[in-house]
Amino acid sequence: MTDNAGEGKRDRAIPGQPDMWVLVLFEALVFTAYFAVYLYHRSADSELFLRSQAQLRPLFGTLDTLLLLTSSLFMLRCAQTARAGAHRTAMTSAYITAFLGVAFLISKITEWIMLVRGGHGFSSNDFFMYYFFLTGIHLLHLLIGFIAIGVIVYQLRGPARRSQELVETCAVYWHTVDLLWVLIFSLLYVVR
Amino acid sequence: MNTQPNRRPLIILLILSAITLGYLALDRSADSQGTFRASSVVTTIAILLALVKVRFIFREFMQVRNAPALLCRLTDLWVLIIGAALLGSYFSGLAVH
Amino acid sequence: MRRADGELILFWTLPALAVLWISAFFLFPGFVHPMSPSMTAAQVADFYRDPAKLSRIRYSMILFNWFGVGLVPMLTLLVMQIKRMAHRTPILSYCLLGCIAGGPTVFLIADLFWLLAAFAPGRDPQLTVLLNDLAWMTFTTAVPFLIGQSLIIALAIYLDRPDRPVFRRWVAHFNVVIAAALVPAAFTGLALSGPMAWNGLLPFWLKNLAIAAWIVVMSIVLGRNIYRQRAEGSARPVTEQTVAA
Amino acid sequence: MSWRNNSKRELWLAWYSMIAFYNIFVIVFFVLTHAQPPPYPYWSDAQVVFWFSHNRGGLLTGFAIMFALAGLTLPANALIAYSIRRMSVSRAFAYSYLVIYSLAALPGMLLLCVVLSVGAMRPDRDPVLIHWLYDFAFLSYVGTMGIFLIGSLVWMLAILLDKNRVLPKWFGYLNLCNALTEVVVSPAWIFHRGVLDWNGLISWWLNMVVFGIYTSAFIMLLRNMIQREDFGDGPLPTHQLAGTAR
Repeated sequence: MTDNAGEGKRDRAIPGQPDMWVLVLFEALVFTAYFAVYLYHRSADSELFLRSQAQLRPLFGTLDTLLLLTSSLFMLRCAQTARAGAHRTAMTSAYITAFLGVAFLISKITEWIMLVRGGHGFSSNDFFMYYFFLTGIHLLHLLIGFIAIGVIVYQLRGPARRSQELVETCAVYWHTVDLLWVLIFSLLYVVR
Repeated sequence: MNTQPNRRPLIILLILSAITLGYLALDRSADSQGTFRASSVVTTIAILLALVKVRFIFREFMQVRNAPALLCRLTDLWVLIIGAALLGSYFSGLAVH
Repeated sequence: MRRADGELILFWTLPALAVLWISAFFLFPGFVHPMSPSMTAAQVADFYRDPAKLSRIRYSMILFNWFGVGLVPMLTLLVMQIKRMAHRTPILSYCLLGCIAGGPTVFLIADLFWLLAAFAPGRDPQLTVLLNDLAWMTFTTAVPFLIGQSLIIALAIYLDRPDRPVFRRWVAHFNVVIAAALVPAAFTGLALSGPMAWNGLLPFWLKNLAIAAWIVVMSIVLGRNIYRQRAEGSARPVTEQTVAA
Repeated sequence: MSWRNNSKRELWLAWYSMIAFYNIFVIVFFVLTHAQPPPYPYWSDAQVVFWFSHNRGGLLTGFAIMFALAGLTLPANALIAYSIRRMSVSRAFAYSYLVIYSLAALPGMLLLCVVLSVGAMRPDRDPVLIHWLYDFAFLSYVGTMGIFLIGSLVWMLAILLDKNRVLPKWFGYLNLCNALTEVVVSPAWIFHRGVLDWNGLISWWLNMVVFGIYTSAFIMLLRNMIQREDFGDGPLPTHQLAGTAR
């Protein structure tokens, strides 16, 4: 497989530490297992799941997805501009990513509060158990993602400690949060 | 740096957003007047579209496109594994119940 | 040179602990003639309801509570001795530190159950039996950390330099014997009467005598070491020491 | 190989203790006592009493073995604490790990052993009380999350910050995966049935798979670490009054 001429040899490298990819692929498998259990269980009681699913607001889910996808775009910008040496621009992108992440966080918590007010809590029924479990464990990953952004900003700030590898490692983590949400969104909000 | 590599992610984002919005239309086709109806077709399409998005994220956002072939294959394999597990569990659930 | 100040003070808390320990042991009416696990619920309830016994149970267990934690400084002094031995890694002193955290905690939980049973002896006898069982089982089977610490001390001594040992060889052999004497207590759940029951010969008398012997013997060798090391320390020129924490 | 002159003997002893402990753990918990995989949280009093009487011998023997040998966890934890001490991070990491895991044995294992032994001891006890013991045992065992959560995070942080490359970074990240399973198990305190209860498909089975991978990984990595260790053949450190540089 030969490279197209425009991209240098440098680009053939694994983005970030290869070690982070172990985490990414491992967590992807763990989540796949959660999803498989959920989908299998879903068809056991599809009536209840559909009825409960109707209580969700698809707009929240869609908005969350768009927020995270856009944040991923800015995270990519951040990694690319950092590589090009434009650290100030990269930092701005990192801040925008974090801002979009916070927007997601607020949207998610608002949705939770509305559901709980409506009488749908973690232990209300099986659907909401899965709903709160999956969104909750995903939100935990997002919070860890903020630490990753913090590491990126810390790296970009000091000229002495700039490590492109670490920036890309954290970026890979952030995209994983996005990737998992895309799956969760379609499994909780869209499937019928 | 020319503008070429910068426009590409934006296009990807637009595609991904379009798929996301497309979900809403997909659901509308299955539901009748606010009552949700079970539909294997919708479920299958939703899972497949999610996998397409996942592959886009791997390839473009996570820059696997430019990574060594091994990582490309590995992430593709993962998309297949996730797809097989999701569809497999869904349909085996349907078959059992 | 960093002087090992204060070790002697910690060491000389031992007589006070010994007083606590002996008085608590004889004060608790369930130890001198250890309570049998085959007592009926009514008998156990009566044991805690007897006003004369009740106050002895409470006061003795309060004393035991102090005693259990009071041993920690003495055990830590043993860690300091292991740190002096000729080992390449701190693993054995880490192990002993772990024992020190675990042992007294288990003992405290047993103490807690006894005190709970005695707090409201008017409870349903079934509940009193339950708390009494939990107390005795926790107390009797609380040997893993004790076995662990004896074996770790023994191992540490065996791996020390033979020409200038911190502890003599026989201390290691002694610790192995103690560890072996503690093992039967782990199996006390299997018997409600006889020599293996929690009031029997092996889990009660042998185990507690072994613990008593261990505390006495280890205190003596520890005290001798501390005094000897202080004497060596004051005799040694200061420049010889390179100290790192 | 001369035992006396093997400079890594303390490390190897600790490593073999670790292997021994996990083997004994599997035999006691999975084979003898049937405490793992855990029985169901939604059982009635009668079912719980039957479980105790059915497993009586195994429970009492198995946990007796555990009481005698649980001390083997200490060298295992000490070895991990030592791995952290070898890293270019503050000693605070190693000490935190050591303290956290020394306490872990109690709620994470020994309480279950004592409480189930008490339950098995008297089959004629009031079934309500036996059921209480049963809940106590399994919830304390499965629901001791904080210790393993924080412990894994301490180890993770040490590995990721380390510049001596004592353990690979991917294992640092794997610690995060293990820590997350401890979050996943916490709903066991809420649910009596389903995939998140104390023997649930997600909160127990899946977590057990992750824990198994994690444990095998660190057993192998610690072995590699010991093999790489180079103490040389120099003389052993001599006595120093004020403690040595170790």
